[in-house]
Amino acid sequence: MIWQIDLIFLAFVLICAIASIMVKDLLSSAIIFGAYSFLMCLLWSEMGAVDVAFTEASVGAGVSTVFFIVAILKMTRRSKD
Amino acid sequence: MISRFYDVIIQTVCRLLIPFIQVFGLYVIAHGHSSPGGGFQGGVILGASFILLCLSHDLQELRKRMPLKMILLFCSLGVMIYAGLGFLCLLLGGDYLDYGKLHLLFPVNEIQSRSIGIFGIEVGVGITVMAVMVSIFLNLAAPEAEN
Amino acid sequence: MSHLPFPILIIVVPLISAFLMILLGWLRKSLCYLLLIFVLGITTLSSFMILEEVLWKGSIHYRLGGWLPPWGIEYVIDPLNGFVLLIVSTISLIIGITSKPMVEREFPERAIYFYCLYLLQITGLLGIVITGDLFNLYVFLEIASLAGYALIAIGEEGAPFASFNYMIYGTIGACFYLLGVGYLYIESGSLNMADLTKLLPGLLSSKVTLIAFAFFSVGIAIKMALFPLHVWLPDAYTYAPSTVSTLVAPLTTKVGAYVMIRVMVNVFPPTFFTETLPAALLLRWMAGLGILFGCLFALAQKDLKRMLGYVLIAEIGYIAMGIGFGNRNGLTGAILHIMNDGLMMACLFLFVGAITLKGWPRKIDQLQGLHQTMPLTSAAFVLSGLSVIGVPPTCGFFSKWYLVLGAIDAKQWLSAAILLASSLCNAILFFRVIEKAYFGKAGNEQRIERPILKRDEAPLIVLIPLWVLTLGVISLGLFSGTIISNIIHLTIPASF
Amino acid sequence: MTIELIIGKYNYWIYISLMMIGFYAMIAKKNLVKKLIGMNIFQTSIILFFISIGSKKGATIPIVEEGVKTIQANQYINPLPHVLMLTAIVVMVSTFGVALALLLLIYRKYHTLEEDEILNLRR
Amino acid sequence: MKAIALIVVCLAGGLLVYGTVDMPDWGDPTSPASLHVSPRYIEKTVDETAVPNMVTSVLADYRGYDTLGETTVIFTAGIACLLLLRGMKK
Amino acid sequence: MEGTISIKPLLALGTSALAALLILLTGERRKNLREGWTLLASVIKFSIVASMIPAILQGKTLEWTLVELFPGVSFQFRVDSFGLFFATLASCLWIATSIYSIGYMRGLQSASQTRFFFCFALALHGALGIAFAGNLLTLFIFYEILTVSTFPLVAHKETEEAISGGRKYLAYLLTGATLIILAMGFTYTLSGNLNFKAGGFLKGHGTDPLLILIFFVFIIGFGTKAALMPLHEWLPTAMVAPTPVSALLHAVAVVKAGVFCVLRVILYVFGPQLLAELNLWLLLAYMASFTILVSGMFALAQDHLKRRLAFSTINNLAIIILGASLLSPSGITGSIFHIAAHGFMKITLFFVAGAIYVKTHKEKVNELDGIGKAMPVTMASFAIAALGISGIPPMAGFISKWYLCLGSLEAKEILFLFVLLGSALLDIAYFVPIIYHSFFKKPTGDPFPQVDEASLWMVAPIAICAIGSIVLGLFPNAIFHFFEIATLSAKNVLGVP
Repeated sequence: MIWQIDLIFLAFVLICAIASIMVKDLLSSAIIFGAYSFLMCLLWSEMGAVDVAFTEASVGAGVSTVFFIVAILKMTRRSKD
Repeated sequence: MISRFYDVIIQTVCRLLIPFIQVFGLYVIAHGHSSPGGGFQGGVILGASFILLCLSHDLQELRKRMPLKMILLFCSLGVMIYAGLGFLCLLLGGDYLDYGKLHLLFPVNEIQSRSIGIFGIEVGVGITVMAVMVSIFLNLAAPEAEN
Repeated sequence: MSHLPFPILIIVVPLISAFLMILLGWLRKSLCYLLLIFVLGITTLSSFMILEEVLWKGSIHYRLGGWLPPWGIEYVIDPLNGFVLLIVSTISLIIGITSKPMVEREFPERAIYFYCLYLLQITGLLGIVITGDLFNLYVFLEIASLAGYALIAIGEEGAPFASFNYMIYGTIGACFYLLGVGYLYIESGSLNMADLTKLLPGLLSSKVTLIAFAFFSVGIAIKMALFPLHVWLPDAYTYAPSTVSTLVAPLTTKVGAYVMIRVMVNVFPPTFFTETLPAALLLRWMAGLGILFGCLFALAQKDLKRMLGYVLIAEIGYIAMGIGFGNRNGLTGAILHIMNDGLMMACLFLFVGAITLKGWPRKIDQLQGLHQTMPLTSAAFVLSGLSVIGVPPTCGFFSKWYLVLGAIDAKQWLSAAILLASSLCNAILFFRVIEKAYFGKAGNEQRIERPILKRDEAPLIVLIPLWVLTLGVISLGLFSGTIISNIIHLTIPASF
Repeated sequence: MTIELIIGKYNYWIYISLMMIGFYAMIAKKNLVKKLIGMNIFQTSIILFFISIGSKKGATIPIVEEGVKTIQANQYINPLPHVLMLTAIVVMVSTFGVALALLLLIYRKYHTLEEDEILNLRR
Repeated sequence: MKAIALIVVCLAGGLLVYGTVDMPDWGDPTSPASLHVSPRYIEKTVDETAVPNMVTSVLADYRGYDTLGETTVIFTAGIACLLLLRGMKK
Repeated sequence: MEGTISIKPLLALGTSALAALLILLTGERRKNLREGWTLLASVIKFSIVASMIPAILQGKTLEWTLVELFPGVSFQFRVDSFGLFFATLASCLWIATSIYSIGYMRGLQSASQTRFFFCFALALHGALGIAFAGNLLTLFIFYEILTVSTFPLVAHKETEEAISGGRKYLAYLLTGATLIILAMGFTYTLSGNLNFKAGGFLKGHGTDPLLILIFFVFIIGFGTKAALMPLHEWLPTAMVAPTPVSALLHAVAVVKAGVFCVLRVILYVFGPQLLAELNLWLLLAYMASFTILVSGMFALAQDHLKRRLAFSTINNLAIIILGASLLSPSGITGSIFHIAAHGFMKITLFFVAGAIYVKTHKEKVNELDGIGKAMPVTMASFAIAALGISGIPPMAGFISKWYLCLGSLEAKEILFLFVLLGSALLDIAYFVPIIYHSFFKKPTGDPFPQVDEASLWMVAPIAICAIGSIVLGLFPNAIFHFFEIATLSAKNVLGVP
């Protein structure tokens, strides 16, 4: 646990979070959210929660992003805010 | 709908990759005892392999491999394994989910029987998670006309 | 073990049957309904046995996996649990029986999934009630909520959107609850309710405990639709399919109320929210405003089901107010009202289900002549409506009575006034409907020339449960003395 | 004092700000998908918070190496929050799945995902 | 609407931050969470369940019931999706 | 006073409940059977109630406890002299009313008669339950049953006017009821008890201001039903109801039940002693006097016959309350007896109004010129009852008024004597013109050519009730010992041996 890395990750996570809700295009939003999940996963593994990180890597960054993209393709990419 | 273009390279690579992914998923399920992983993660990986199949080929391919009935069967089977194992412990005279009582069935001592019980439920969780992942994906991806 | 392990059966039987339901659905679709009834019957029976055992022998502790409490998860069933369990399982059984014609009318092709989720929803609710572990409660809360979202979403036109809104609010509630669990955990290191009861008195001065309490309360308040956090409820319950709203409306919010009592009174020391914090004051205000708001908005509704939704918000206000009084009578009223309101709401929503089943519109001003075609059904509505108003000897009066006593004991005159004013408001609400249903069009002198409608009662499978509930509404009022002295008084901690 | 407070707690504060972002998106955003993303951010930040409860300075991941005889509690990170959060992640993804299904239904009905447009259409 | 949301969010955040003041420091090995319940999981897992991965042993054994609930949640989600999107056929 | 356990109260109540159920089941198809049930039940019920008279006269009370509702308060019937008095009156007049209503309903061929008879039976059920209730809570339960079951009766005609009358009725009475809940809550919190006790049980509990508050909440609560003056508004509007209902409302069940409840509160909850100590009786008496005088004047101004009768009712109810609030033996006796006397006489008046309506569809006072020729028996009965209410000697009204005057002398408040006398004058002033118009005035326009007496179903009850009020005046103890029971209750309450 090195606090510099920790801080960098946290900063990235924050940026990704804000970006994913600010971006107007839903598909990009989904992708950014995938990145957010992956960073989150890194953060957790860095904290020693390997199981949780593994799960998040497979679920958050993997499957749920796929779900998200599939759903958005079925719906619309347009977003007003 | 996912992609109208079916590339031979992608199809072949995925076809080759999928068995490995599945093996890895099984490994994760089975090796949850001593390394990160377990039923849930393994199940997701297994499910992801099927999703990959769909992404690289098309929906029909996945339907062929995983018909609705099979999904349903796996869904309930996995949880049934879990709940049934707990119920088995109950029948063996312990509390619900008390795997220590499984040593009456297997030739191991009480502590190792817990390990066996854990393995059993990991498998159950894995099956359910895989099936559910595929089912959610299928339902999201299926065209409206079919619903 | 001389006795059957009822505490675990009550959860596991519906759980396993939910999985079986899917498999059974392949073989014979028609068996699903029978399985549902059978399972709910077992659940009701077990909850009855549990309550009896609890009353005779004291609290039941059931260790899952055989681990000792702070490490493993345990069930703790005291009279409060047992009582709520019995309510939940009985009402779900009765509603389950009535579900058949409604399912066949509204979505016959999805019956299997529907029954499966129905069982899961009940499992979740029962699990919430029975557990003695804060995190386990969260898990079951999610089961119940997820099943609820899906069940609500298959309703009418606006249902998916209403359900999505419900999901957003429900998730906020669950997340707040989880945050509360986290804060408590970081402060005490335990997740077990009994353990926390022991640990918390030493930690009350900490700000963490305070915030944990605040987030618990807000989270649960969202789940039970307490006033400013009720926004999801009217839409969700209006658009839900009738059998779902019949199940969800009486039970989900009541279970939320139970959790609130459990957390505020049992997990935290009761003095914490009455004296240390102004939480009781806040709760009373919210409840009072909620009652007024619910009643007034209900007045503005044209749709019967929606009106009932707002009435439900007001009823939740009663329960919260009873808790907020922080005295014996108030709490008695609150717990009694969990039962009574469960019955009344089941009855009222079932009435709506019954009339929609027969093709009647839900608009209040289109109900003329209802009493001619469905005399028994509308009579049940009248009786349960009177109970909501608080006319004795129906059960609604008695909980209101205890709440008034609680208000007097707590010297909360404003709350007492609100309680009484709301029953007037309810009277207007229900007599408005009754007038329409019984006296038809209030036009000038054209009264007798109404076409005599043929009698077309709801099917017996709906009518009989409806009347069972109605008789319950009447008779449980008269037996409330017995219920209170034998059950409810045991549920209230001695410090009250 | 304040410095210590900041050093000791800054992690929590970042989680809380993350939580606020998610929460804000959930209640203020008009687009339903954005709400959903907010929901996920909210949930992940709670998970983050829980995980950090379990973290222990100078401790290692909660897996016992083979051959280790004596186990001290402060050698390993507290595994309980991890377990809880595994469950929470599962809950999260389940909710997410159901939510996407709901969104699909909504989109099929209204052909839009904006809350205000849907409310207009419903009126 | 947005202003209200912002106020609510800030209120919630402020409360949470206020709560952290009394919390044990980040990663503090002497926090109650590390001392009260969890040591047993760490110390006894091998002896009691023969599983070296504590997370697995706690997940599946000590708190196995939670995991049953978790699996049920997943199952519920699967069935819910089927109910919502697929119910018409079959 | 230890009570004797007896199932009679339950039986009496069961009869009307069963009758209501049977009426509902018989329904619209078999009309004769349905009306048969009503008659049969009324007769059976009356005989059960009457059979309790001897025991009560011996000073016993009859009790039957069902279930405990909450600690110290059961669902309990307890028949004491006062309760029996009201019960006898109610069940006796039910017979008359049910005979009459059969005639009335058939005469008008009204719709939804099943509902009418059902609610009627239920209302009587409520009234009897109020009479027999052993504690405030039981009383309140039946009070609400009475309230709710009367609503469909008031709104029976289903016209806009009828429904709004019903709404008004409900609004007033339910508001009153909620106040009663509050007052009961206070009472229970203070004393832990709600059981009636002759002479009151609240003494020694709570502070004076609180007790005064409770008293007023009670009076306002029950006063709505008793139509005390600022709360009387619903009563004239409720006149849209069919006449048997008005008769029921004004003579037997509803308003009398209200008065009965007020008296219960005055005499059995607070008790004369406590009221005297708190000086509340005087206030109540002033309120009642105000009502008496104002309502008398209002009655003068009414053109509509039934509305005039309604205000007369308000007037008389206030007289009853005034008598009780004087807290003197004669006052209480007189006021209790006036319940019966007024009951008999007012029911006659309403029956007559109904008979006129059925025959001629006339409701205004000045349209009745010369009707005495066409309907001699009816109008003669009207005259008897009207004079009786004014307090002319051979009729029952005289006795009660006499005792009330005595009571005001005993209480050393001459003012109330004048109030009573003034009210008698007002009574005469608004009744005599009607009698004059109907018998002596030449009809101006339409001279009622085809009109004769109403059917026997209606005339018989009218005549019987009119005769009853004479008999009650001449021999106050003759029928069912009304006077004796009233005296007995007064004694019990005041603790006089």
